[in-house]
Amino acid sequence: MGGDTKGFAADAAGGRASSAPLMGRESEPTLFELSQPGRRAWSLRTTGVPEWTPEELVPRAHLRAEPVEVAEVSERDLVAHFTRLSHRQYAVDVGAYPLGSCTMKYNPKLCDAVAGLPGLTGAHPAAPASLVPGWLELLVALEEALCEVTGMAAATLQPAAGAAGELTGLMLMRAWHEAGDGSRRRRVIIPDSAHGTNPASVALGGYEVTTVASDARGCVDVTALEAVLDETVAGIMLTNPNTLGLFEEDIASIAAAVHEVGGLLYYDGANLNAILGVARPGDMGFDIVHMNLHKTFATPHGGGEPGAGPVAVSERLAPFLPGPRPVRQPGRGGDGDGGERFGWEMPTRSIGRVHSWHGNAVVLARAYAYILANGGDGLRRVADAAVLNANWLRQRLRGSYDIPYDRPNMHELVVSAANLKRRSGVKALDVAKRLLEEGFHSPTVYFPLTVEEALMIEPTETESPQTLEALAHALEVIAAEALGDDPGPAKEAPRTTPVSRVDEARAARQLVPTWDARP
Amino acid sequence: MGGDTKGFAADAAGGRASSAPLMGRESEPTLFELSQPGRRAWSLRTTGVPEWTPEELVPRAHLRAEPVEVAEVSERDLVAHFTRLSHRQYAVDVGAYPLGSCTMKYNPKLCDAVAGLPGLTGAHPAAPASLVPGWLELLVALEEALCEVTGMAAATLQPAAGAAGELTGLMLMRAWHEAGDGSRRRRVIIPDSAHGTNPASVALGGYEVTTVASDARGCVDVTALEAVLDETVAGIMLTNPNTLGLFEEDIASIAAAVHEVGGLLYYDGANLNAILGVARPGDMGFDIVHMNLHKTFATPHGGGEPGAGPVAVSERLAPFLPGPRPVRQPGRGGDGDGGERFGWEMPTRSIGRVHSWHGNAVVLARAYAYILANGGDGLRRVADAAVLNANWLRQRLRGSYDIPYDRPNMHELVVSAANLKRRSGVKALDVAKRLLEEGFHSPTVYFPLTVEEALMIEPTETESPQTLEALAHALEVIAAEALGDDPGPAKEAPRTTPVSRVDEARAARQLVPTWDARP
Amino acid sequence: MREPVGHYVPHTDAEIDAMLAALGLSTVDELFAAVPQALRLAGGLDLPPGLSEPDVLARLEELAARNQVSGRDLVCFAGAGAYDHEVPAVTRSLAGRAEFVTAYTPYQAEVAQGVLQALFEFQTMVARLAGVGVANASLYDGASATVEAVNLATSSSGRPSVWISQGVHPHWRQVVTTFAAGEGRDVVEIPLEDGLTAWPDARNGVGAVVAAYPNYLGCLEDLARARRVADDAGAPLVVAFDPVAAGLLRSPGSWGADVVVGEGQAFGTTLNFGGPYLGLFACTEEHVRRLPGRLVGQTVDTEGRTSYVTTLRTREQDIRRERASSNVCTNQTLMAVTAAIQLGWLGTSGLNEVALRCARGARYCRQALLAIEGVEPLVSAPVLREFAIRAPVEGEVLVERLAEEGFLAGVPLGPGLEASGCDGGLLVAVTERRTRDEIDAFAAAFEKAVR
Amino acid sequence: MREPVGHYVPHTDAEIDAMLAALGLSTVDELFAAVPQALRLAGGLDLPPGLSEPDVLARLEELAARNQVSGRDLVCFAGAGAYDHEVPAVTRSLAGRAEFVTAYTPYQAEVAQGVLQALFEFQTMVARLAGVGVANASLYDGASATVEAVNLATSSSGRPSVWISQGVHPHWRQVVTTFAAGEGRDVVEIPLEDGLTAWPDARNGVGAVVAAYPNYLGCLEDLARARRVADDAGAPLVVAFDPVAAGLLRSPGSWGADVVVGEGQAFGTTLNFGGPYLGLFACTEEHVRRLPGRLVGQTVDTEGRTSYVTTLRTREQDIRRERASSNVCTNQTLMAVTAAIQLGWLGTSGLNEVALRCARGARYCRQALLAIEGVEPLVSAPVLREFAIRAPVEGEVLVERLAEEGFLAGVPLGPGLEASGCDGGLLVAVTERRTRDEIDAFAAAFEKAVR
Ligand SMILES: Cc1ncc(COP(=O)(O)O)c(C=O)c1O
Ligand SMILES: Cc1ncc(COP(=O)(O)O)c(C=O)c1O
Repeated sequence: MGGDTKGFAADAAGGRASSAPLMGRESEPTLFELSQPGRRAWSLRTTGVPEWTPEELVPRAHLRAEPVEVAEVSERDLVAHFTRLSHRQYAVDVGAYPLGSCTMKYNPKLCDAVAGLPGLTGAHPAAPASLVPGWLELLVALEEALCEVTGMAAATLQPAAGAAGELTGLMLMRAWHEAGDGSRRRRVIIPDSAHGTNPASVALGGYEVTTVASDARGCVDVTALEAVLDETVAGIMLTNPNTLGLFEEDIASIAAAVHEVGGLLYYDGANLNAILGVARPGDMGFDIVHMNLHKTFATPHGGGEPGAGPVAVSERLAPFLPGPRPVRQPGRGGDGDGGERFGWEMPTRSIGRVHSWHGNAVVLARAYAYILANGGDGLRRVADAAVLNANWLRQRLRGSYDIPYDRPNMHELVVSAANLKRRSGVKALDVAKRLLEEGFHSPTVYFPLTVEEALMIEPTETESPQTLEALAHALEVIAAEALGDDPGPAKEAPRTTPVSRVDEARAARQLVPTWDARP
Repeated sequence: MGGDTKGFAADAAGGRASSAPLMGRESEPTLFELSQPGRRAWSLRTTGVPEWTPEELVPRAHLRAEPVEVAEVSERDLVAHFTRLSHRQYAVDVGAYPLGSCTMKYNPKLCDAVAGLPGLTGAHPAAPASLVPGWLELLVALEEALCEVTGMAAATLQPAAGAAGELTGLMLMRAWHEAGDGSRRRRVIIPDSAHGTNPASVALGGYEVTTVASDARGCVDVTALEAVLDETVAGIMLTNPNTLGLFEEDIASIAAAVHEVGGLLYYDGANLNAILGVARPGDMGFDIVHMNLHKTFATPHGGGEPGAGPVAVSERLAPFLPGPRPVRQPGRGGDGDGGERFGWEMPTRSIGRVHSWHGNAVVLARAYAYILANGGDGLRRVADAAVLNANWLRQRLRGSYDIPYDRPNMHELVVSAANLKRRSGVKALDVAKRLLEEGFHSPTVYFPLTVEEALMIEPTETESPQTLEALAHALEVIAAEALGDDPGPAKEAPRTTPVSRVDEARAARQLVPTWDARP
Repeated sequence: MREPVGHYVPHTDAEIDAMLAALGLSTVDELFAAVPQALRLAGGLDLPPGLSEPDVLARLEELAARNQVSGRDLVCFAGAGAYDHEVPAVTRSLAGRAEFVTAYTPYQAEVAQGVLQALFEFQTMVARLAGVGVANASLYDGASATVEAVNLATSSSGRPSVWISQGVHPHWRQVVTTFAAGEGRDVVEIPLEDGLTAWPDARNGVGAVVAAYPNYLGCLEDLARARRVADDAGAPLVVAFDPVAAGLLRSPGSWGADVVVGEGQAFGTTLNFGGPYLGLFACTEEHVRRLPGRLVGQTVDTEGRTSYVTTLRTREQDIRRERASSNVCTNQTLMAVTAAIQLGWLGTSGLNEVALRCARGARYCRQALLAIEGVEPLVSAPVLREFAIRAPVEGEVLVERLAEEGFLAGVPLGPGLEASGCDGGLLVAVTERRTRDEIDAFAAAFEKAVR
Repeated sequence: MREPVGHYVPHTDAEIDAMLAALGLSTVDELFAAVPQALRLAGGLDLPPGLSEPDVLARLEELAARNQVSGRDLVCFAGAGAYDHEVPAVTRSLAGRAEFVTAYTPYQAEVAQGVLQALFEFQTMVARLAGVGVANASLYDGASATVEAVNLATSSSGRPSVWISQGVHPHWRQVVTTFAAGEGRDVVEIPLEDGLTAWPDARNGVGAVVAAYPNYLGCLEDLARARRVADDAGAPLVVAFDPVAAGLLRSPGSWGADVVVGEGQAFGTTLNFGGPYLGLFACTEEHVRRLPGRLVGQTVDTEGRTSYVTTLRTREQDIRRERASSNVCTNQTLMAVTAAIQLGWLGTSGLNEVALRCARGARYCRQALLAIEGVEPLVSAPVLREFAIRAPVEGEVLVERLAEEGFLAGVPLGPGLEASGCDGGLLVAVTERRTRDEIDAFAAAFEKAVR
């Protein structure tokens, strides 16, 4: 250290130079490393309230001896830290994100504006209905729109995500059967291509999973299904189009067969994007549908959400819905729009509450805005473009990748790197990592489990044909590279990202889940 | 191209993969390259107004034949484009920005919230005073605070930036002299270390520049100054501390000497950060002061502003200020806070208007919020920390760089790479470029002109000692590298930035100022 | 020009035609050939046509204008798990960065270090607050965290029976009960006596003991007692804690909690009419392999750089499917990132200060209300930042009356506390944002309202 | 804990002491040894102590609440260079990105490609709108752009005398006049006759001719005539244009303008009580070396990648000092970036559509107002999106009266148009945001107000 100046350690603590990729690939220190005793960013209202000491306020036995050490940083360092972290993060706003089953479409900024309206965000969830008529009307209108989209009779908006919706749906199934002949029904049928949340939810719902295999077309094997159907079956969970992006053409006979044995049909609506305005789960014979508003209805994924997983049901299941539900109270005239009043109502045979409050309300408001902006005709166009994009890509990728079920798909397609792996050792994972270098997020890999070295690509409707072309080109280049002289690039990829391939095995072996757990 | 699918050219148009540095160093296409005929992002209110055709609305001679071609992109591509561009941009929120003379301090997010208040941003500038009492009170309160900070009697808030303030100040000088003995006064004295806007403003103000040299201490040479003083001198423009970061200790005698010949003293307040609450231009004898609110008062620099350059003057110059000025109208009781009324008033001998409206109002609101948050005591602490940081750095950099005026400095310091250049060929510019690789923005280079291979470093008060240490360390490493075996790194720098060193000469030689001007 | 159909679809009609042609198709409908004709929706969705963006915003603004909300219309004294805390511009601005908002679950760690590191920091802070070794990367809300804690505890003890204090938020208990049906769990609610849980002597069959700290009535439970009850039953102790109060109170971990859950809304998330909120979940290291939801771990990349990645993924449903520890897939990451930012903003001293100011405000407000004739404390147990009172007028009526004076007076007590004797009471919360003037005005209005 | 003094200074007292010690000092005051004792401010600044951030926000909110603003309180029919156009969430969100907001002038091109490329795109769009070859990277506002245009024109012609139409915004003319004093410029204002400039026959001494299109009264000037006047004088023609109207009108360049200036607020910047706005400046290639302000050019980096950099810097004051073409240093870059985003959002069709909708609304509104008894057109020249009327009641009074009905009725005419006969008139502007219902309601209120 030069001069006669006392130094301040700069490496482990405090003012690091930018480590954003803008400036290279240095890592960013944690907040804990940036912490300096005595620094602070907070600033609170001046209240004028008497300044009793902790000892005067908290019985001695309950008072903590030491403050919780969080971190001590200036506002300036806080901002630099999280801004730099944001530069180390891929996102839809940065580029295409063809992550299959996740529907990473563009999220309109309009909905951010909606989500920031103080008249929505400032409402306390325990406020009586009379103080929040705008919120109640919004929720009711959204529920009605979702019922129209799915062809169902009523819905709950409480579930906070798809999996929560699934479990809610299974509790509805249970309540329905228990009100009838439930005791014998202990099994729920799931196709082998199902999303992992489906079997997990079935288990949590207290049912046994019966897996039914797909046939050569990639669809439910109706004969195999029929073989497992009996009166121990509570229901079946399907997604249609299924996780291969294929429409279950036999859905009508499947529905008939399941209903025949007294089972219910559950629709995993994560893939609703493909059939908006084209077909409806209700019309296909489904009894229960959950939707992932964070997928189909463009609410942003937030690095892992918040989402919203409303569940819609047919008339006969409506009395079992979670509650309290927001409802119109048409008789009472009053303070709503057009003289309507809104209130809360507990369904007569409700399974009970499934959320701390009313669901992820602000996410619901975003979805409502998205539906209003699109309208019925716009939603149909979403499906058209989503399906068109996925089919175009399938056609385009023929020749460079195996396409296990090479027939018209819906909103997504599954290709396989099995051939590539055999010939060059380059696996689906390597393709995914190499694609990151090309500036795209990777597709979903190794799902569905029914396809070897699966790459599940969901372009979504908001990517242009030019972007698809660029994506297809990049995938082609990767395949060609692997089959050519040098599989190295893919195996060593990614090298241009903020970090190169991370050691996942070590993370699990030497678990460091917090800063304090470092060895 | 594979398959039998029609391709969409992806390289020059439309959906590029991310080119943000997050994903490597690819360049980002222009909006014009992303454009596709027929795409659109816009969405406008439904108005119900009759839909007359252009021909019905515009006389034929005035109607354009073709639409102005702007670009045609989707909202999604627009967002990706500008988000990626933002990833190609260094900023205070990303890291330290020790750009001398520019005061790149942290800009509190609080002020962004202020700048977004609909009650401020929605005000039409031509609304009568009775509709905007909140704005008028804000402007008056800000003017009063700025007068207290500078020790002056009155101010105009109209100038949009420092240079606009300078020119306004020179027009005030002219008006003052013209009201007296102005005809003979044709010269304005400027030290050789002055900021480039000073001589340019003097020229635009219709004066001749008389340059006065600095002495060995880096300050105005009082004897040299006295030699050029006579009754042709309209005034002198100084900044104190000067651009070397040094306080002009002889300011009192300078003021006396200039006043003696009937000249006025102009204070370039870009460097006010150093003396907040410590000393005031008014008390030093200055007659006119401009401030760069975008520097001292933390309004963000916006990639090159908007700024605000209010000009404060002593009592005798107040009647000449630009107008209309926001003023208290105490006699009239009424609708303001505490029964005050506010209105507009034209100073009796006003030089006239210097802005389309009332100045960069929202920038002024930010500065007002910053002043309220700091208060008098907080502003003083700003100066303390700014000066402390700069002195610490000077001390710390001794040994690795020449320090031409190695004595206690104020808020910034100037070091020289002259020695480095002689010994290794590494110039100030190379040091600056190499520093970018270390994750810092570079200091100002080649200014002031009085120092060979100058590097002007202004750490500001919002950078922590740890950041200073990291910056000093990086600068040391660069010097050591250059003097060691290999001056290459600096000469070839930067290599880890979104682009490597750009060809400035070619930009000027083969001018391409628009997309349409490409060869 | 009109609004195009499907504003967010970039394709021009010409492009659609070209793409169809490449597929050998001539109409978009043909894309849906796999959908049996009988299932096709004739006539399209019965929803109005799309609106322009400004028209949508105007509609939502109009709805929003009709709510009476905290800040704009009402001074908020309501809490019950949803608090009016300071959310500074800096938190909003950082948490609103598009990279955080529009990313998904960090499946590709190499391009998700931003979210991963923020979650790692979040986990560290939550674990410290809770006083246990591990925290996950968030669950949906306080209720879902409680459900998962009960799952973890019963699967750890191997016994499905649950004792849950009525001091746990009534809604959270309802959600536990809703989902208990699935696994045939037997949920026994233990009532409060004068504000504290009246734990019976422990029976052997109990598989999980759940307490709250402070509890729903704001009272400081005797967690040592709860720990003994759990020990006697040989069951894990789950504590639903208030992470803000934790700034002053001993951590649940220090009282011996095995699992700590809570609602994290207080850290940077606005009231949001109840969601999205943030489920906090932490537990001792011993239970890490039963942890629900995502977990981020620190590791290195091939060049040895510190990196972050989701880990112990074998717990998750995409690997273990029906044998997963939970079905939670997407969670509330953005709120977790928000909380990390807000906790960074508060820091060690700010967290303490907020807790202290809440407690001071609550003491001041409680004194002011109890000075009103006819207003009585509902219980006598010690409280911190929230307290229950009984007035000559029912809680629900008070809330309606005081709303007219510009106050959200609190949350009426009753449902879910039947055996705890709270009917007609009112739960009042005071945050650090309440000034003395506001409290004085509230007390004055309250005095009129109880008459 | 209290608010710390100097909230944004990160240094702890201990750090300050350590740093002072390293400098061999013991107090902060000693840092200022160079400031003579007599000049030291005794007792510090006479300003109140610092406030907490929420207290500051509350104070500013309180001030803001007292203004009557467009959108929240008033339906805006005022224009005169400051328009209530649509600013979509997407523009706000992108222009608000911290990297754009907290950067400075792109001195180090290698880490400023974001701002540089955005400015390059901005320059391209402005040049296209203006119909000339080059545009700079912004000036302060319409007035400053006009001043700079006059400077360029007179320095090009070598003659300091300026003819400026009274159709140019009165404030812009005032600013031209203010600064004319410096260079001893002689500014002659040419009045309007029935809405159009009554250009006298050109004299030789004229060094610059300045017209507006549409002019301040909204009228479409005969620029061919202005061009002839300029030609006759051998002077450059400066046209102050409305860049929104340019969506429908022939470009100033196509009429022969040498320099085109304008106010760019309409592109994504809110009303802002008049600032920050955006000065647009474009000219023919011939004048590029006299161009004021910054100019971005395309070039390559050492590896041949397309790059951007500020260029022709020898025009600027940091190089040529008193011989620079202008003293402008920092300008309005963030507004230029905003305009680039907003123009990208509008695109070719949107720009046209906004102009068209403004013109339609203006026609509809004008018809409705002129149908009111006593309301007359002020001039008969053709107008596009703004128009001047005269009513039985003075403009200023109308504005006050209609504000009570929720309308900002327009901008009163008078000052600066003395010789053009507009006193007591009212200038009404209609943007694409005005609906038929709003206009109908405005006309109804207007009818009452003129009685
Ligand atoms: C097909 C399918 N089903 C269910 C889910 C679960 O939804 P969530 O992640 O919102 O819980 C997902 C998404 O992850 C999915 O893709
Ligand atoms: C010393 C000095 N004077 C004047 C100016 C001019 O201010 P502005 O750039 O706001 O016009 C600057 C800043 O650039 C400066 O540093």
